[in-house]
Amino acid sequence: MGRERIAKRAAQELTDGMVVNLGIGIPSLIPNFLGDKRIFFQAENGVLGIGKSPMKGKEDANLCNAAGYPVTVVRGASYFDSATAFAMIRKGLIDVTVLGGLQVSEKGDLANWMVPGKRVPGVGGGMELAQKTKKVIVVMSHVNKHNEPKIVSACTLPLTARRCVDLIITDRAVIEVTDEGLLLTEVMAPYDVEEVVRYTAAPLRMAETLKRVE
Amino acid sequence: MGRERIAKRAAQELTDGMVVNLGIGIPSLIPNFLGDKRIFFQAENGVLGIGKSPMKGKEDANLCNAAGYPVTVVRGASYFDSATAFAMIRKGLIDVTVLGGLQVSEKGDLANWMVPGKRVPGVGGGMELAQKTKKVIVVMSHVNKHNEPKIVSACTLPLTARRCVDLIITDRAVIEVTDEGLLLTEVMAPYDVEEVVRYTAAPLRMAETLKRVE
Amino acid sequence: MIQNEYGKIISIEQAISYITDGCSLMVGGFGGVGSPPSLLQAIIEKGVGGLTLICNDTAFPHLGVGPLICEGRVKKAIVSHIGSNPVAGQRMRDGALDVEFCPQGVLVERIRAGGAGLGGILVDIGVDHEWFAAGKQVIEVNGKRFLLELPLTADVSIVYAKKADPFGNLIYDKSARNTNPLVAMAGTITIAEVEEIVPLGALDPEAIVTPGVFVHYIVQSNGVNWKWIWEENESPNGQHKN
Amino acid sequence: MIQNEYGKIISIEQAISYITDGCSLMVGGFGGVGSPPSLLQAIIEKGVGGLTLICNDTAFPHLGVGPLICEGRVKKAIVSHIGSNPVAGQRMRDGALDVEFCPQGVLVERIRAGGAGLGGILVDIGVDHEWFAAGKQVIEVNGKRFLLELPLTADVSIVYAKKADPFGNLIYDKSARNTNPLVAMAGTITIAEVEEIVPLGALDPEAIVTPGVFVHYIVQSNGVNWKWIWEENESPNGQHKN
Repeated sequence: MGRERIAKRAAQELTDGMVVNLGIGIPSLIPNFLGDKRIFFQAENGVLGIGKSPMKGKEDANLCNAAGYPVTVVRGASYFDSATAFAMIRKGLIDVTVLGGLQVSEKGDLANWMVPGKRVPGVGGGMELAQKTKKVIVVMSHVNKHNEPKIVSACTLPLTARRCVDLIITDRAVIEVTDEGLLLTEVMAPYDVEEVVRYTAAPLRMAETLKRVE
Repeated sequence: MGRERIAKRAAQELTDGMVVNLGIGIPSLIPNFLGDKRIFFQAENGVLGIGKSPMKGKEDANLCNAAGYPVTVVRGASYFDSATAFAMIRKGLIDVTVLGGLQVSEKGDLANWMVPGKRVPGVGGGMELAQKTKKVIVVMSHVNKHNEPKIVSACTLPLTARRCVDLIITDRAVIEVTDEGLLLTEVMAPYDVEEVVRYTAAPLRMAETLKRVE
Repeated sequence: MIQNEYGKIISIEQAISYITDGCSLMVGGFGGVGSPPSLLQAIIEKGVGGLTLICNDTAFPHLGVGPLICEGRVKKAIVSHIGSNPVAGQRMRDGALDVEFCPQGVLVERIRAGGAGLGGILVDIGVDHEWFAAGKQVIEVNGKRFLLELPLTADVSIVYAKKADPFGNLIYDKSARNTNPLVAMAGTITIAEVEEIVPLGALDPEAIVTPGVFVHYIVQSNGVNWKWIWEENESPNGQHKN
Repeated sequence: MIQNEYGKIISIEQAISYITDGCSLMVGGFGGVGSPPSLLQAIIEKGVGGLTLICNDTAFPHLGVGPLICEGRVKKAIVSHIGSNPVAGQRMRDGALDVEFCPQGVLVERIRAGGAGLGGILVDIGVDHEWFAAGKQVIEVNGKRFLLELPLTADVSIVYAKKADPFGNLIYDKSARNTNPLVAMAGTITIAEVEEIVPLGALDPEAIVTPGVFVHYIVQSNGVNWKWIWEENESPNGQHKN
């Protein structure tokens, strides 16, 4: 439920004609909330123009997203090799990437790939996406399962990239990362500003337009 | 006439199934002497599988060799970008290149791209081809227009690549570049061994199988 | 009947003879999609071990390169992640598998560099990262710092393609292309497993993705012999299910 | 009627507004083959000058990028050779044109590096060459010496393609592909002049060579407005006539 709400809010950041790369997890729910916006979804395995999931029984094992699940393509799609996929990414041609997060710092540092002492999955393509995409949106729960803030003054987990995050969307708040620090722009009901501040381990400025979202 | 004879002799070095890059000038005459050998000719502008010249009136301006002249392609040909063309070259996948030469040293150094004080045409793709091709054949006149040897103990002209030449074919002789220096294997009539030696400014060993070609 | 005009079409058994204990093996594919199933199965059956595996990832335990990991045939893996193969993580923690992690875009570019005969590439990915920068030369260009990343090649590259002609020209199928064209360039010997071998001239020269000069041998595939994760799990619902 | 769904289809006049005095201009093509004729003519007519030109070569005096050189619009050229354009040589000797020569394979790889967001590449081409190594960093890797070659990008890249769809996906025509896909990647702004604009979905996703994300603007070509050298000279006879 919280995941869907986060995805729905993130979907509002995407506009017609954008080229977008979605991470796994919550970001993968975003296409459900785009209406008729024409977004070109890019994937690291070499597809630009990913469409809806296929109907059951219509899956093509040779047409998958970066997570290995079957997809379809839209008109104007193209296939290419993974080096070309990352050329697009490093050249800064991806408009928006939406990634999951373990920690985000007040400077916009992102940690999203490993917890020391746990299994080491490897960083995949996250470093390139986080460092090079024009706009990086992190979607995540506001606190971890120990009820600890995931938005912190400095990340303690291994970093994915420094100063890369532009916008944080959680189940409790929308926060912009600005040169002057974190700016709280939206608070999600039933949470209130006080709760958001308490569960955020970094200074938050209040936006003039701060709004509560029901 | 001498040019045709050189090209004909060079053509004997090419065998079925080889991938070959031909320089401009004398090398471009070689395809006339290949009979039914199936050679895959590669060009730096991004063609593998160049065939015969088109009939007059059948030229396609978008199908040219590296010198800008119209060609055709054989069955199994492919088009690709120039970076891929040079990937093939640098990876060492070209079996033979036949290049023109201004000077070749006894160690196999090649100078073939400029005469100081004259116009500077630029090196084109010659450095990569000379340095990276499995077998480098240089075809040239035995002496320059001042009747000076072009096969020398050390090149005085700007180098294309060092220790790259495997075989030299001139209007007067065929000479292998070996670890023990230059090995004269064929002398072309009407020249004789003595004349070849006199007009070669580097030590020549005589091959046991040295033969005179009528 | 396809003419074997260039002697490149061989049996899977012949192909596997090039893959020997302790060799480096580069495998095309991404999460198992686009990996050559028949060659991988033949490697398992042959029983070679001590391999250095270079691949985008370690796939899933039962598909792609996953079984090579699970059966202990791999000594070292150079990959971008092992997240989809828990056995790889377990073997790494047990000290049975040495894993070199490389950011995904850097990994594929290192493979391309190997295939293109470059001596290395400079990237600003991970340049200040305590782990990814470790042991690498830092090169400064106009005041900006870059990591020197070295090319990757392998004794044998194996790839999966849709069609080959007898010269080894390849076309791929949709996103099963992924790392295959890069891996095809980077092998000292490159073997392509293909769904279909077509006569010389049957492929459009414009559409060929891997020119045949990069391909040394071609084998006919027996098809995918594993279940995909989305076939095992419930069918995906919604869009972009992961 | 083609829908201009992404606003990328513009007039030649609009396209030329991005090319201004003193800018860097990268042009696809090889000996003029595959260079965009209508854009090049419009640049000449507009009268911009002081350009830094990055191109495989300086073509021939009357075709491709040749007229830009001959009319003195280029301050500096980064090319692999000027052998087919005597005017370029003359202007270089006169001090009116600064030419940076680069081995051809290194040049195209530098352009690709620019387009792929790399910080540089290492090559062993020309590493001990008194001219080509001059002023370049030498990097040692495992005891072997390489030149560090830097990426090339440009304010504007112009390319020539056979077909584009409204998103800017491109396919090329035979050997007119040459440097175009690389140049298309390397522009801050990339403009594609195309023989034909087709509807979205009309291009086979497998056959697209340049994905549309690399292309900012598309213009309809008026076709080649020069004579090819082989049309001017006697018709080629024999094979591989040069």
